[in-house]
Amino acid sequence: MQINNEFKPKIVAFCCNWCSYAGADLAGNNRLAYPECVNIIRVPCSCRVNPIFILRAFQRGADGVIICGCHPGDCHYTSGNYYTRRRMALLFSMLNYLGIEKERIRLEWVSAAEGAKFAATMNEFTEAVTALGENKRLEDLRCKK
Amino acid sequence: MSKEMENLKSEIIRSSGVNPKKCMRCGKCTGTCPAFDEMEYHPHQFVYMVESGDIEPLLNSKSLYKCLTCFACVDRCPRGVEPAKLVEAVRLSVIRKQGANHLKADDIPALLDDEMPQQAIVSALRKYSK
Amino acid sequence: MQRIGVFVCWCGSNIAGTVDVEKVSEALKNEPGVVFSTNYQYMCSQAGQDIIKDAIAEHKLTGIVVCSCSPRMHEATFRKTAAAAGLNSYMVEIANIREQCSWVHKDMQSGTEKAIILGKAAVAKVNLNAPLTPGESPVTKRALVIGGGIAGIQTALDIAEAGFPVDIVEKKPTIGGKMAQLDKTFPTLDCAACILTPKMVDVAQNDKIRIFSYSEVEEIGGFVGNFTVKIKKKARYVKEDVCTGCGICTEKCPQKKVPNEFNMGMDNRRAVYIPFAQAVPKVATIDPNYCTMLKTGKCGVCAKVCTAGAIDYTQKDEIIEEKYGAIVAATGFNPISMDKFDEFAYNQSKDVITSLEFERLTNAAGPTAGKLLRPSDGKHPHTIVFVQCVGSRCDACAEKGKEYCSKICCMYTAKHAMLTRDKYPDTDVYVFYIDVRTPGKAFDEFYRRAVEEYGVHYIKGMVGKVSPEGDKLMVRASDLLANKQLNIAADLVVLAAAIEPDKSARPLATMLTASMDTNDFFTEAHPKLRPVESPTAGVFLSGTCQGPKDIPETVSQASAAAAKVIGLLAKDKLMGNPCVAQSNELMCNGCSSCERVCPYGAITYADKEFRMPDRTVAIRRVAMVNEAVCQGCGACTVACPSGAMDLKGFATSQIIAEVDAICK
Amino acid sequence: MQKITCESLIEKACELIENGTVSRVIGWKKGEFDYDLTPAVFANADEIKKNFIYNDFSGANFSKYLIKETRKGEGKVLVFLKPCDTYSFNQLLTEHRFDREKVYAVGIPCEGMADIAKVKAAVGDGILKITSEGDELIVENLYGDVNKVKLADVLAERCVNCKSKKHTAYDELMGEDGEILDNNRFDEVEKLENMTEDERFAFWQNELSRCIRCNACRDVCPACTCEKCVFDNPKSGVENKAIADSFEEKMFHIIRAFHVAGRCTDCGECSRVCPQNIPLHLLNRKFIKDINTFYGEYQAGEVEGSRAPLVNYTEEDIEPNDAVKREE
Repeated sequence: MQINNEFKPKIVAFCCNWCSYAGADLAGNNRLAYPECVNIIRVPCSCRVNPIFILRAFQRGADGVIICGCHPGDCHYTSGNYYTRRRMALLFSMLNYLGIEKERIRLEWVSAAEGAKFAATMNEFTEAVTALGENKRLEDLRCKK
Repeated sequence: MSKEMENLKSEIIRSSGVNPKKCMRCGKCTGTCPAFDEMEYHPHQFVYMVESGDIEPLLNSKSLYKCLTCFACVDRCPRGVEPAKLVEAVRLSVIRKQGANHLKADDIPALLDDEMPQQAIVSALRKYSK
Repeated sequence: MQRIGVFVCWCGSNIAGTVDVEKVSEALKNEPGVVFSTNYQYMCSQAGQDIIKDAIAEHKLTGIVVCSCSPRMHEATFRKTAAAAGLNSYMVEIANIREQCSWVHKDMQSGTEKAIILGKAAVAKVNLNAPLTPGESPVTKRALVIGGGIAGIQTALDIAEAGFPVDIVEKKPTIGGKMAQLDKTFPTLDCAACILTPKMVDVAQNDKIRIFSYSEVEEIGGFVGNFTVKIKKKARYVKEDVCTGCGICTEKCPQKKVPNEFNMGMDNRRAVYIPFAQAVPKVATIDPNYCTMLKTGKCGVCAKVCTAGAIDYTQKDEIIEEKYGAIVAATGFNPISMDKFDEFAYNQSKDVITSLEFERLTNAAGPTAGKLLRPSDGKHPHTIVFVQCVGSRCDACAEKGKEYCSKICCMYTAKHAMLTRDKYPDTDVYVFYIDVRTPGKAFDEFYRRAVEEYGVHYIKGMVGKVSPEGDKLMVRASDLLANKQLNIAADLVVLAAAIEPDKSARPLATMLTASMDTNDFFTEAHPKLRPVESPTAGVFLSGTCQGPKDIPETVSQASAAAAKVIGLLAKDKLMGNPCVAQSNELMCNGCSSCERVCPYGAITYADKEFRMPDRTVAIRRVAMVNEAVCQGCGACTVACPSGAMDLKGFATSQIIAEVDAICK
Repeated sequence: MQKITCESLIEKACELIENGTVSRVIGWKKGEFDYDLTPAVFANADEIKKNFIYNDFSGANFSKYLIKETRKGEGKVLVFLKPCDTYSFNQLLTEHRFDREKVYAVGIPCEGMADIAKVKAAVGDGILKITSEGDELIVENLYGDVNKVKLADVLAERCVNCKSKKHTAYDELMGEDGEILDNNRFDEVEKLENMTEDERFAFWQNELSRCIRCNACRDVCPACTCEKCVFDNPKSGVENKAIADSFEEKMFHIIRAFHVAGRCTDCGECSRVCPQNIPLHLLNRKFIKDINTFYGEYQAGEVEGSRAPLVNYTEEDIEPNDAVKREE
């Protein structure tokens, strides 16, 4: 058994209150397992997620960040996720341009009914991040303890 | 659908620029077609048969050469499907395959009669000759 | 520094089965700010809540963290608990260690570790929480209904019934709308006027309802509970309170050649007119485009014949300003123009008519006194062709017609066909359809009756061309099932024209800051769960302005909108959601980025004076958030480059604290 | 075309200040060397005649200065705007950053500005004096050498890839207006995009690790005009003055570029002032290029009042995950 030496990533998931957070709850209700390393932060809408939060998470040692919101057109606030989509498209592209592994950051639309999708997404994302290994390119060494 | 038909279908769709999936089967094209009586397969059937890949009968049908290319169906289709362009594309695929010249300019005078509209002659030459 | 209490719930074995709750409460004890930490079997139970209340009192807690189920489940519960113990409800944070931890993880050790991290994040957030008080704003107990058709009438009646004053603004001289023009209604075939006009009378007689007819909304300001609206009462050149509606002027007016819009222009009215006999208010109106007196100053017949002395040629448009707590949009629909559909010869032949014109032709108060006669020669038509889906279900790129299904045409066409066959059995009636769509109570039965009992010829296929030949209309169509082309010599062709939102809806939406879809239908706050509310708080939707609807559907939506309005007006004060955006004036650039992303129009700007470091005063444009309108999405906080915009309850510093706690 | 000279600008400035049209003039003043001109505010004709300089190094974009200057005192401020400056000018107007009524803008044509680094690369260091003659610069150095170099050979990168010689805003135009130009400004970005992830990382690691966090790029940027910058605000989550290790400066530059995304007019001031010669414009241009490909061509500052792409959307926008994929 090598489990103890295995790399366990740290993943921050920003979930909008109305769809994705509820989707995560549904995954819980249905006991659909996903890795412990996924930690959810509740935000009112995916458009509340500032790129600063994402970079801060990476700086502080997160290995992957995923943003989840309502499907386009279903935003509780009618247009919030459309802004998220533009902001994240540009941010993801920029991080990629700087040579950051694009698999470390992702955006998924998860509705309140998609508990299974939430769990599957988290499993898949964790797997992808685990395959990449530790986040070295975006980490701030001073934050390491 | 055979591989060959599938290729043909995608070629027809590509060269015509028509998306037969947009058809809602209202039949306005056929309802409007002035060459209806001459045609074995009618405009709506062209759309449906291309979409379902049932193109073989179209290739062998005289209907291809009966379409006047008047574009009434194109103009009136509520869904913007443009059946005449599809007919044209099927016809082209036949002509390309055969490489034959079905109408020579010299043959035209013999075919002329008083009732034939100018447009029909022009489009016939476009359609039947290479 | 906060004094934080942590309460870890076992949720029986739901949490305790995978998470070592003892360890969690022990670990969180050492977090900054935490002065008390405990765990209990069921925190949401009365006993559990008492533990929280006691701890708040005993340890003088300023904030609490409950590690339990999802906040979507019990956040409200624990907020009430905190409030009962004298703690601000917004000093409560929930760490979701059930749905997002114990239920999805199997391993006790890693489950416990994660629960501790989630707890730490919640503690980090509470450390930065500040007590929030929901903003309060008073409610003006008066509603405005824009549009006086059946939707507006029903909404106004229901609101008035509950005891609240309502104003109806109608741009035409009378209320009644499209329904007043209809002959019979499907599927019961009762007469539209017989069921509508009593309602119109109810409106007129209800002392809670004021009708601003021949009026338009000019300007809307304010927000939910506190709208200020300017209404333009157009000059009708007749004193509304003096006119008795006797109608003498409308008989004596020498200007007889004015197309009668109520009869779809199929006959004429005078320059002074009352649209129809049961108009409400029953007051004459002078049409300034046709009145000789108003145009040339010579005539004055109506003033001479009016015994009441109601005519006033000097009347001017009047602006009325009124305050409202809620606004209902009920602007209705119109059939689309047939100008782009040359193939149906609508503009070439008088005998090609739209369905609404057909309604007038069969109506006893219509141009033919209810006899079905051809507009061209007044002869009885023997072959009638109905064409469905004219301009509905068109491709977006086709540039004519609408993409959507107009929903009502299948049923009214069945009605027309059936009524025609009923009254004139010698008539051949053809209906060309693409699909017959009849979902609705007793709808399909109705359609089947038209076919089976009345012998209407339903033909699957579309009409391609209508060409007038002599006194006939040659209809060329396809019969798809028989794979035939038909040529029918018809006497009358009736087009089921698509319906579109009234043109006034778009400018109204702009005034309301309410959103619209690409077809200019108002967007609902939620397509399933909030179908009669606009995303803009305090604005409600009634009838076809939201989407195509038949009368029963319109009426039920109208009543639903009324119920929502009553619910709003019944409150003395509106308690806002305190988690709203907040602008820091000192940091605001006034750049308008936030305003542009705000879906609610909650952000306004003001020029404010600021003292500069060199003691001069500079005037700067700064953003201000209207807390009653803001819904707290946070789009503005990210759009703001300087970070002047923050969201209470989900502040930048709080989210960063959570990020840090998780990533530590 | 009439070449704008220092004298003609001085004459114009004096005329406007003397006839009372304006009360102050923003212009260039001599620095320590001929090539490091400093922006300055002149309040009277004497000062202007004495100190106002306009030469091949008058690159500074004055739009940003209008925010503070228009808040001071009475009267209008005269500003000279090169075509690229007018874009920033418009963008600031779009964002309501200054009162248009308080500005008198004179558009001046521009044939491109010289980059001192390129001059030095061409003729060596120790430069004492640079004068301009026709399309050449005459460079005198410490050692008494006089070298000639063609302006075209030492143009700043942003001028080589000049996007427009057309003024988008002015009250008065000196000389003739130019056209929007075709340019190759995205070539460099594309080159980077075509590298592998590791190569890109190495490239930026090399560039950005030189950052000394002097904030010059931010301070000069006409889009970075916040009353309080997030990097100065302890609550923002990115406040950090020190350069400590590999990530800090990346975070700074990503956020800085993101904050101006859709608002950056690509004026190139950031790269001009960077003491470490970091090609910061490549970050901004990446955003501009992405915006153009994802959301349609958009040039910030071209039209006053236009809606920036990041405060706009369509229902069919590209998905972020695909935005990254398409580059493979």
